[in-house]
Amino acid sequence: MALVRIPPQLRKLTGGAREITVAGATIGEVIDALEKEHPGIRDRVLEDDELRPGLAVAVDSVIATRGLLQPVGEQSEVTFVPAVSGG
Amino acid sequence: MKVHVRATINGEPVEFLCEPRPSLLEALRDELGLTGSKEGCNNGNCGACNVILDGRLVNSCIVLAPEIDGAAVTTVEGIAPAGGLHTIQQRFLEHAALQCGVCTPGFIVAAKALLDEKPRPTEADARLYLAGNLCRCTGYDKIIRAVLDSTNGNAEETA
Amino acid sequence: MTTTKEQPKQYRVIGTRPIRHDGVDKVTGRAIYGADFKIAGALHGKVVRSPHAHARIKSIDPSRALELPGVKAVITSADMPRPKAKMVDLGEGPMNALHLRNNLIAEGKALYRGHAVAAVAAVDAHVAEEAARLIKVEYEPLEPAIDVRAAMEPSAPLLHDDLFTDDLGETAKKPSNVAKHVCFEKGDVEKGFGAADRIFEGEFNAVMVHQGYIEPHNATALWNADGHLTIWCSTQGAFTVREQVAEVVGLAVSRVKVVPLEIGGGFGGKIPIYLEPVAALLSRKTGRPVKMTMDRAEVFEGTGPTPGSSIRVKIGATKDGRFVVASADMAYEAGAFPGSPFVCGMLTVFAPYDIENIHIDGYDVVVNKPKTAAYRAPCATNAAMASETLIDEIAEWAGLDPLDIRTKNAAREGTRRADGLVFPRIGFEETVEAARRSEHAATRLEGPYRGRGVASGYWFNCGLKSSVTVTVNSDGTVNLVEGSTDIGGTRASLAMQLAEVIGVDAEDVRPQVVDTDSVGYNDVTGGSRVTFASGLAVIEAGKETKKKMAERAAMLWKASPDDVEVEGSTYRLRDGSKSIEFKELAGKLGKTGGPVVAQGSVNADPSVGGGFGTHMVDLEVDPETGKVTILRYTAVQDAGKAIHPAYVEGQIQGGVTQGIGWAINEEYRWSAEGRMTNASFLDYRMPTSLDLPMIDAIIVEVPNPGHPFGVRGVGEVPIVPPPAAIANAIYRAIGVRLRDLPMNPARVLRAVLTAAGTPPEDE
Amino acid sequence: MRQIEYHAPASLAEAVEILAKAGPRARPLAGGTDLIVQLREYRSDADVIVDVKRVPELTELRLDGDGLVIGAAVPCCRIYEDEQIARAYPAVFDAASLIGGIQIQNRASLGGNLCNASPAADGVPPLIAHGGTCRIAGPSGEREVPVEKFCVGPGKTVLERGELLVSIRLPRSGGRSGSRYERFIPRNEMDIAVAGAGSFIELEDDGETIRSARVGLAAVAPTPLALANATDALAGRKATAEAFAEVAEAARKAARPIRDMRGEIWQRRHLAGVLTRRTLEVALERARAAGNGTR
Repeated sequence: MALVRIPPQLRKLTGGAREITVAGATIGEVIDALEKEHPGIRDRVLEDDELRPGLAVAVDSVIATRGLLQPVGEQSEVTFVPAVSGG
Repeated sequence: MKVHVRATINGEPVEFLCEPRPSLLEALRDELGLTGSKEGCNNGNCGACNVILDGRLVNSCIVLAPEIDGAAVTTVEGIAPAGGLHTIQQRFLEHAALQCGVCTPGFIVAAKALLDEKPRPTEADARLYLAGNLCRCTGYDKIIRAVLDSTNGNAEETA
Repeated sequence: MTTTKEQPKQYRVIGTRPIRHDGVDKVTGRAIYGADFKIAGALHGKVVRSPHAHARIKSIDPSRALELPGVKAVITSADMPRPKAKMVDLGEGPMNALHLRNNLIAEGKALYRGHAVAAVAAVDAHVAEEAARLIKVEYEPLEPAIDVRAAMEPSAPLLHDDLFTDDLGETAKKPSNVAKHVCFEKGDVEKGFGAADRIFEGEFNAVMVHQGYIEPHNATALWNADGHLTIWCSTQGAFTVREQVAEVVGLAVSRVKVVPLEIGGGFGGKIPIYLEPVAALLSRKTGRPVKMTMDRAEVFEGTGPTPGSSIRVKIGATKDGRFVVASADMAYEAGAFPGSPFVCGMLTVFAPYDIENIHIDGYDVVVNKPKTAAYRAPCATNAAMASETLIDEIAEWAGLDPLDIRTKNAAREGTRRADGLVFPRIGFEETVEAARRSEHAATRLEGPYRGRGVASGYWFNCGLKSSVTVTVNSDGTVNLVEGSTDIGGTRASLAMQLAEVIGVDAEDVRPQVVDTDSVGYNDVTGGSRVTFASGLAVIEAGKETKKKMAERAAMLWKASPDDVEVEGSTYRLRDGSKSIEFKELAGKLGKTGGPVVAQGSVNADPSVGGGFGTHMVDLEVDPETGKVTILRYTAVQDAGKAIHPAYVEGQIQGGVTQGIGWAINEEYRWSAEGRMTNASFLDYRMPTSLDLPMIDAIIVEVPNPGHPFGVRGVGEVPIVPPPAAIANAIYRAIGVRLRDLPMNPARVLRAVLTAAGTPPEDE
Repeated sequence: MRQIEYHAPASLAEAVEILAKAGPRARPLAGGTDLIVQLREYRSDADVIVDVKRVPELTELRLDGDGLVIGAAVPCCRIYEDEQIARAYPAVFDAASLIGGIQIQNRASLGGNLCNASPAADGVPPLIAHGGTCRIAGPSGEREVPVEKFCVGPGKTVLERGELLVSIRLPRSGGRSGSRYERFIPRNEMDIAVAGAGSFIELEDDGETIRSARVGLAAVAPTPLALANATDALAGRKATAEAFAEVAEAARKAARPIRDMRGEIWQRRHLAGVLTRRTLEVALERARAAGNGTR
């Protein structure tokens, strides 16, 4: 089961929960699982079946470069973060 | 009406016709194909277009092309001896005194003018003389070191 | 000076200081930069720009311009295809495709002074310029939104009536100038503030500043009769130009070739496109190549400076100087269209410290100013000015040395950041320690109106995508074909990594930056990523080269490739019976199956290689004029592993200098109508050689676990600490804490006079 | 830049003839460091450009028993490279060596600085402090105007149609006299003065009493400003800190600055006082050194 850290702006959907444990072998599956438990989350983080532009996701503090296909481990921690680049 | 300009550029006699309005910088780059002199500001505030005009360092962007009739001009393309590099150029490379390199021609020409006037400048001399040349990449540290090293003495002695 | 933390590996090439491969061309004036490019039959283009910060465009009449002899075409937004208003990521972060297009040529409204409204092509630059002045544009001026906080108010003039605040996928019901809100939360700030012995807080304002690269933007475009478009320009990212131009002119990317010429500085400002599509459309209309260059005023008014900001920070500490809680409310100017790098400010503001409870709100706010762009650790300098000066106050209150309080609170491997990620091995403490041991710290600063300041800074550094190709020449040298445009010596830093991997000298590698048809995709030269991420691609290609060369050696010896071992440049059979050098082997490729070509491509993990710096500055204030003179500057930085230490030092010195300029003189000065009043290198005061001392760069090497040589990006960190370090030093010199940037002579003088009880009377 | 005509006359008469014929369309070109930029930015309507650098009277630099004559087109570098001029007219030397950078000083002239009539011109306060006079040639002959009367507003001078500034004459300066020009700029080079002051002091033979003094200010009024009462305030008095403070206060009061992108009103007023005091102090030192023969 992966531990998902819920961004403050989505906590209304999780009844205030900051961390939620769900099953899923990829980011895509984790989001599907989240959606099942807390309907509405999916639309907030995805657009056209991809991560929303400007949003990234990290698995165990490593930014996923494979989007929804990124593998998630049994004990992984999943964090939604803004996508950034520099100058 | 076009103006007939005769000048010596990098030791070679040159003749060209131009409108009165282009700057020396435009004439060098567009008429003569010498694109080593760069436009950074086009109003005399960055030094990227520096050339030596009759022995004096000037911003070629604020000289009208017709003004050089009868004059001698040295551009960055005229600094190196045949088949090699001028010490200043060599020292810029050794000291990593350039990053993007677009200000470099202006600095090379200005440094040449400085050393022509003062063969062993101090750090203060060099900083003052080169204050009309903006560099946005290096913070000037390595440029100043390269110029001081170009005196063939070491910077500690001359500073 | 290099301080190495862990036992260094022995390298042949890495850590040496060879002469850069493109050096001779650049010191002799032969290197071809964008504006130096020539093509037969070229016309010259010129942009017509809005004189108003906010105005409805009522009509555009080009007739008088078209009558001028030598004028060939005029375009307006009507000539530019109109994409759907949809978020796209074209290599510069997500943006609305329609906004991207409308920033190139205004449609309906001009949203900042300098906003392009039309463009003309003519036989030469002078005629084009005259023609541009003859294009008659009728405007209806509107009230502009200039101040970032005021622009957030519901009563502010709206730039876009279809802009609704995005809050992680939730869209506001009413339009506003706040394009986006992002929030980070860690721990419980309410509890944290309750536990603090004292809370320090302040509001810090910074005005817009420009990257100030010396080379103005330029582009030459040829829209060929066969429907292929070629663009020659100087850019930080040829592929980004390709993707963006293709989007706005409505071509497939395969129809667009971008040829990157030498680039005269960028610092983030040469990532966006400006002239490229305009030149392309003028070329399509005239059937001839069109060259365009900006003048310096256009660069200031019509490109992407970096955001000004209003930042409110609170830090709670315990008596022993431990930070227990921090919060920040950070509003950044996006400029005329959404998409400032404001999140970078949020990611960096408290990053050097291990603080249990953090809450950060960030806002991307549109105002009637040029659409902002990245500038060297964008938004992080504004943020550090706030946090690092408050920390200085805490140190003073707690009776701690500014370096000691940083060590005491330092983030380390395992510290959770505000955004929720956990730091891997980082080198922050090591930079503080090196600063403590520096000659600078060991020297006392004496004299009236003098002060020493310390500040630290963080930049996360990017990864992203890179591709390279390596070919082996028969003389034993190798060509390195890359797509990362070289702004500051990355040909050398990449060639050196390849040389290290395959065991040749740096000079035996010939690096070249090629066009978008000639190498795999590369993201921009930005985010301090090239030496790191393109370096990873180079290492991969180098390993592939070795593997293929080993196969060739095996073929020569009729052995199995598994029996060949490689050490440096020597290929030998494991039993020691045969060996051959790389150079000799390279001469035998024709007889062993033909050329050896290897490739490397990565989408590099960006989360591991963050960089930290700690700076120390001594300065003197003239109490009668408010002028600040920098007496001494030392910058320590963790470079992970310095591939070419001279260019690492150069990055540090250059970043520090930009930070010094930002701290004391650089600013966009705005008139009440939203006009920049100092759009020249005369009045936008970047430091000259006479304004600076030598800058001591101390490189600390705490290897990046995500790179075989340990490389961390170095380009951006050094601009982060200077304004805060200088503010802290000014406090020690005059006893007043300044919170707004720049700390120009008028501001410092006002502070001195006010502290003396004789505040200036405004007239 | 719009299309222009370019003329390079070799005599003063020829230059005046061209200027007179073209009238307001004409502008003389010396170093071009202001004019060419103005033309390029369409800030000048001129399209007849008269390069005066081949006119002997405008390129003359002569120091003799009567004083100093600075041809209007003499570049700053020629002034500061002359050690005798540096000794006798140190404020002029100061200004010539701080206008722009080296590249600018190699082209820009004090005459051009004066004709450009910028309130912030660094070259003008020293000429005022040294009591300079302008020699003007025109279609109806020549005339002279004191330097402090030459500029009449931002960008405006007393020059009439066809007239040309030929040279600036400074009276003999020597004995126990000294002068100084200082300006305040945020950088250390390549800036326009936020405020500037040029001071001249001549001492009596006792080396203590001021025989005469003059102060000129830059960037604190629509034109370079002669601080008229400086001479009155100081003449006959001992050169003391109090006396200088009074003049500095007079400078603050005389200042009528504006706020622009280079400075605030209060800041310029404050600086006028500071710079007046500072330049008087250095001028005094120099006057004493000159009297002792140590300069």
